[in-house]
Amino acid sequence: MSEPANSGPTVRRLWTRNLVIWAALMALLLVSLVGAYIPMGRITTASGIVIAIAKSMLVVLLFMELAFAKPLIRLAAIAGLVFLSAMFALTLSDILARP
Amino acid sequence: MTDALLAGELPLPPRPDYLHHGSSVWSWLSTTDHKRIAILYAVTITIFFFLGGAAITAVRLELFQPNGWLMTSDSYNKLFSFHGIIMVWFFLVPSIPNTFGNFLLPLMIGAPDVAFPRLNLFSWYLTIAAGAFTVYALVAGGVDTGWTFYTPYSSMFSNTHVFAAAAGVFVVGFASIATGVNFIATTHMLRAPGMTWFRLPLFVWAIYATSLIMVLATPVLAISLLLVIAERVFGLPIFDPARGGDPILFQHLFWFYSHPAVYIMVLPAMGVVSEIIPCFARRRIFGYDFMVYAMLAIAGIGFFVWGHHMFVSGQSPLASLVFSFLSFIIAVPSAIKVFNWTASLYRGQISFESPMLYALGFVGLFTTGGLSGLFLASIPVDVHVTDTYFVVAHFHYIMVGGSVSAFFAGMHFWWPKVTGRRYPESWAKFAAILMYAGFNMTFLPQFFAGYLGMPRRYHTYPAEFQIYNVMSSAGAAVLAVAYLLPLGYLTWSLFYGGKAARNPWGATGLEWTTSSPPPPKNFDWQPRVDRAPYDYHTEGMSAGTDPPEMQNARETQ
Amino acid sequence: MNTLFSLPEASTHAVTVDHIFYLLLALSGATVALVFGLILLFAVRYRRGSKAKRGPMPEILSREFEIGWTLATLLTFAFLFWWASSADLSSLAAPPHALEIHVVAKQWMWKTQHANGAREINALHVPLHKPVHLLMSSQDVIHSFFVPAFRVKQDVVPGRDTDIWFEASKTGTFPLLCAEYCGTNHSAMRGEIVVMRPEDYANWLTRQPEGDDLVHEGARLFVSQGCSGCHAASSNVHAPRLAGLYGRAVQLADGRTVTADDAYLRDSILQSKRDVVAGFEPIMPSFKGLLDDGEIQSLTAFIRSLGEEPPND
Amino acid sequence: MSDETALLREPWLDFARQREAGKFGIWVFLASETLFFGALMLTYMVCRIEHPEAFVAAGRETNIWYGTINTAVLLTSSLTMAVAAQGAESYARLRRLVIACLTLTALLGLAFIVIKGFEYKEDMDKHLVPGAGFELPERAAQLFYGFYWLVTSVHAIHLSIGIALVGRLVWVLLRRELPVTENPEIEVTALYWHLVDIVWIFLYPLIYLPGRSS
Repeated sequence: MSEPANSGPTVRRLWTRNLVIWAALMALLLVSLVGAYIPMGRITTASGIVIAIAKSMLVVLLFMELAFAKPLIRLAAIAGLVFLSAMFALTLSDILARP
Repeated sequence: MTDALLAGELPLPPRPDYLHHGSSVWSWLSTTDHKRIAILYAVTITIFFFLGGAAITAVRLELFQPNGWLMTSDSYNKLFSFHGIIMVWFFLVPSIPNTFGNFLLPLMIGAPDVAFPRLNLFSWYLTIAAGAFTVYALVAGGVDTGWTFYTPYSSMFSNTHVFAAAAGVFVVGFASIATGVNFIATTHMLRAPGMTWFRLPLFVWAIYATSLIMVLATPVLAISLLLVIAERVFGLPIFDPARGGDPILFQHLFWFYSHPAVYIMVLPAMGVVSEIIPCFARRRIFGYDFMVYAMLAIAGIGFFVWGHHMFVSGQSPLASLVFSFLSFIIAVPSAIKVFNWTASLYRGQISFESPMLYALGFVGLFTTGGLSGLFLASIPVDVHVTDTYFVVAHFHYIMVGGSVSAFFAGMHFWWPKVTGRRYPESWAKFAAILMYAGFNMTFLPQFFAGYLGMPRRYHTYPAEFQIYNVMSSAGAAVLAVAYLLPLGYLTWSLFYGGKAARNPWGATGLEWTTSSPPPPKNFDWQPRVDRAPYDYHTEGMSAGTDPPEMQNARETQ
Repeated sequence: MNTLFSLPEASTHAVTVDHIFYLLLALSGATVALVFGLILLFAVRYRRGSKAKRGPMPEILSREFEIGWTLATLLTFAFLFWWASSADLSSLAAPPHALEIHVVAKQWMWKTQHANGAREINALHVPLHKPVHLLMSSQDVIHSFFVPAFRVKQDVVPGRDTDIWFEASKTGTFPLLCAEYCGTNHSAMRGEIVVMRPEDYANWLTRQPEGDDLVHEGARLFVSQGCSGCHAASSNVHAPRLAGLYGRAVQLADGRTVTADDAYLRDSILQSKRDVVAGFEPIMPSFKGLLDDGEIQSLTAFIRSLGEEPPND
Repeated sequence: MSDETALLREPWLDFARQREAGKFGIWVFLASETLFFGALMLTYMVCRIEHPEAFVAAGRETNIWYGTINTAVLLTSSLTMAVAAQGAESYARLRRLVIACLTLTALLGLAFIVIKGFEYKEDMDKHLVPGAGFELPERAAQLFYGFYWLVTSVHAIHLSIGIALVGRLVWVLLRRELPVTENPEIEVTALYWHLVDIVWIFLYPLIYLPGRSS
């Protein structure tokens, strides 16, 4: 069953939209790769993590379409991060403050 | 279905209730009816409850003598570990959420079933498979690390079946996550028309808050056990001190789950009691919205307090202070709930059937347990009493005094609805009082032994603690009898109990509007909700001024 | 020893802990009395069919009342937190000139070593009214140094040194217990703390076998730490012989050759899996955290004394 | 609407509500997965804080080319999965496009596993498996590789489950057992797949980037 005639523009719009996001992700990957070789001390480590956060925001908001989802779905997505950050913060309050 | 039928005017064709809707074993093992799955869970956790109980009876007998007389230290360690693992993960965590939660959540919100029925059955199979595997591992070889699996003992020094036990608990963790996801989706998506969030019964709120914890805390338990398995079985060092590993990190990961887990165990009990006290006091619950915010606060802040288990573990003084402060804060919602239950009795028409006796027992014991928690939240006192029998008494007051009493309260309160039978009331009252007395005889002496310095998990102990252990073991015998009684007369009522009416207690709630036992799809009509829960009397009045339709709701037959 | 309900307060810290404990006990007793009393009162007064007044609910029993007791509870708990944490903070750091004692916990015994080398197993003699600072480390799993009479407890974590301090305020013998589950004989890992008047302590200390010179110390360690089990000439374990080792060139498993000097011996003791001698299995356990530098020096001195051969070039 | 009745499941009466519940359910499950992998990331962070130089030295030993290519492969698989999910979403009947993209996603997933296999083999040859014959002198480096082997294999298991789910979808859609348009299973599988990709996005800087600059 060949694709119906009028689906051509939808397919093209679908690919262009997602290819742009994909290109951005690839670019960020390269930046993080190159960034790792520049000796900036702590900033080098931080750059890797920050770029990873940027890439995952792209995937979550655009590929997973969280940006257009209902508030309930966004709440579910954020709930995990809230308790995760609390876990990190309180555990590090022990690890970093040890005598 | 025609509207007339929907509106319920026309007589319905006789159809079997969910119990007799297909009675082959396969219809039970492949059911996706949440009510049948609840009964499967009820049978499963009863078996685990008595298995765990048997283990601790042997331990209590052993502790009669300060130097032990029945068993070696090794088998003593395996028995208390068995008691811990089975009671925590195979009885307490699934007990109220998976039995009453499964049965009542759809009924209370007016839904035909849970959101993902097949996932619900899969959760039960996970639980039963993991349970059988773990019990076999614990009986065949046993594990002697306690239910806490502290490294480096569990990962490097224990030569018992740590891998098998940890794998069993790892799998049952996923059953817990699946049930949590299922209940959260059900509460959000399947409420009857008119059932807004603040018209939900408090039991539904309790199960919802518990499910949030189950979903968000259990994965971290899976990771902590996975790390122990990885280090022990695959030689991947994470906590090996010789190679720079940090055993305290395991405690952080483990307690990040295990403290919210104690709220998984107690929040549903609070929900059950919040249903029972208004019904038998014939009064609206006092401060409904405060009770809801208190439950959500307990679920939320429950994630930030785990460090009070580690005040002496060598964590930084700053972390101890932060965790101590947050532990004091979380005591506030629990205090609010106790005050609200007590205030709900004011100006009521109180009757004392067995569910009410269990519920009042819960309030009493939970108050004592909660207050002893204050001692453990203040660092200097906790440094002295942690890892002693004071802590053992504290959490048994909340787990056994609280959750198990509420479990029996719910068992008696909803027994007519679940089985369509009436249980013998006088036996039930006797069992309730015996359980309250036996419980206090067992665990009150442990507070003293703990403060005087008797450490927990001791096979042989200094002779001066013998008096407390003898009193505690005697109490445990009374408690054991009190637990066996309901097993007896409830089973008896299944065959000889009188037929139960649609609403024997005259309680509010959608589950009491459908027949006992309910039809397979819960309701023969689409229920609509137009009033707040616990509508026992008009707003602003006190009990005894029931609206007319509530007065005669107490059908005798 | 302790009577039915009370535990001797044998350290300065114990008094503060007991004050907080009794305050909490009184507060809890009051709350339990309030809650149980109210429940009993309401149960009797408002039992079904009783003639107590019902009718409209008094307005005061409303939202403000509830906010009132919530705030009251919050403030009480905040006060409790302040009292408890200030007590905790004030007793955190050990006084500067405290008497330092090393404690080593290993599966199912406590080994204590005083400054002058006197050693005890499952016992610790301390002077009265003098702050004692314990530096603790574990050889295997997590143990917990717990003296109920002093109200002190501190986990002893392998791979890390933890410490506590106390100042005994009563003479006598007080039980020492292990409070963190550490295996089969966890309940047998007990000892006693003997608090003596300072002068008794002083001459008790002198009567203890002094730490001997390095070689004898090394010899004793060579046996007590279990090295002789493998490395002694008579042992049947396949392990390198140490006689005449010092100064000789040693062929390693990965082909390198090193001279057996102090650094080599030290690394082989602490990181036993790193430079494995050719033809031997890496079965030697690591002693990191178990031997302090002094002990390693005495061991090295002892090994050096095992017949120095002229270093062949 | 024959498609909808084919997809309607117990106990739902309204299909849109069922889809919304399915989407909400998978997002709640992804929140639990966030904490699952988050706890592993916390273990890494704590061990790295306690042994910074050993972790940097160990990170230098990992093969960055395998890591980078694998990240690119997984990002591309996220692209094809997103196109498949959005294609199933749209009312233009794009059945062949959706099936093609799903197959591509599964193949990219397999490619990732194959590349991972080669990398594992190379790591074993370089004696990077913690234990007796460990290559690096720093003992805490064994913690890094303890974490490395554990987290990459747990991630690979999650990825294999994803590949199995996508494979089943392609099989079911090809045999026309289920319609493509608005099929909730495609949406749920896509969301799960994206999570597995996000986990790897975070693992990449933790495992492959440390120690490159010094």
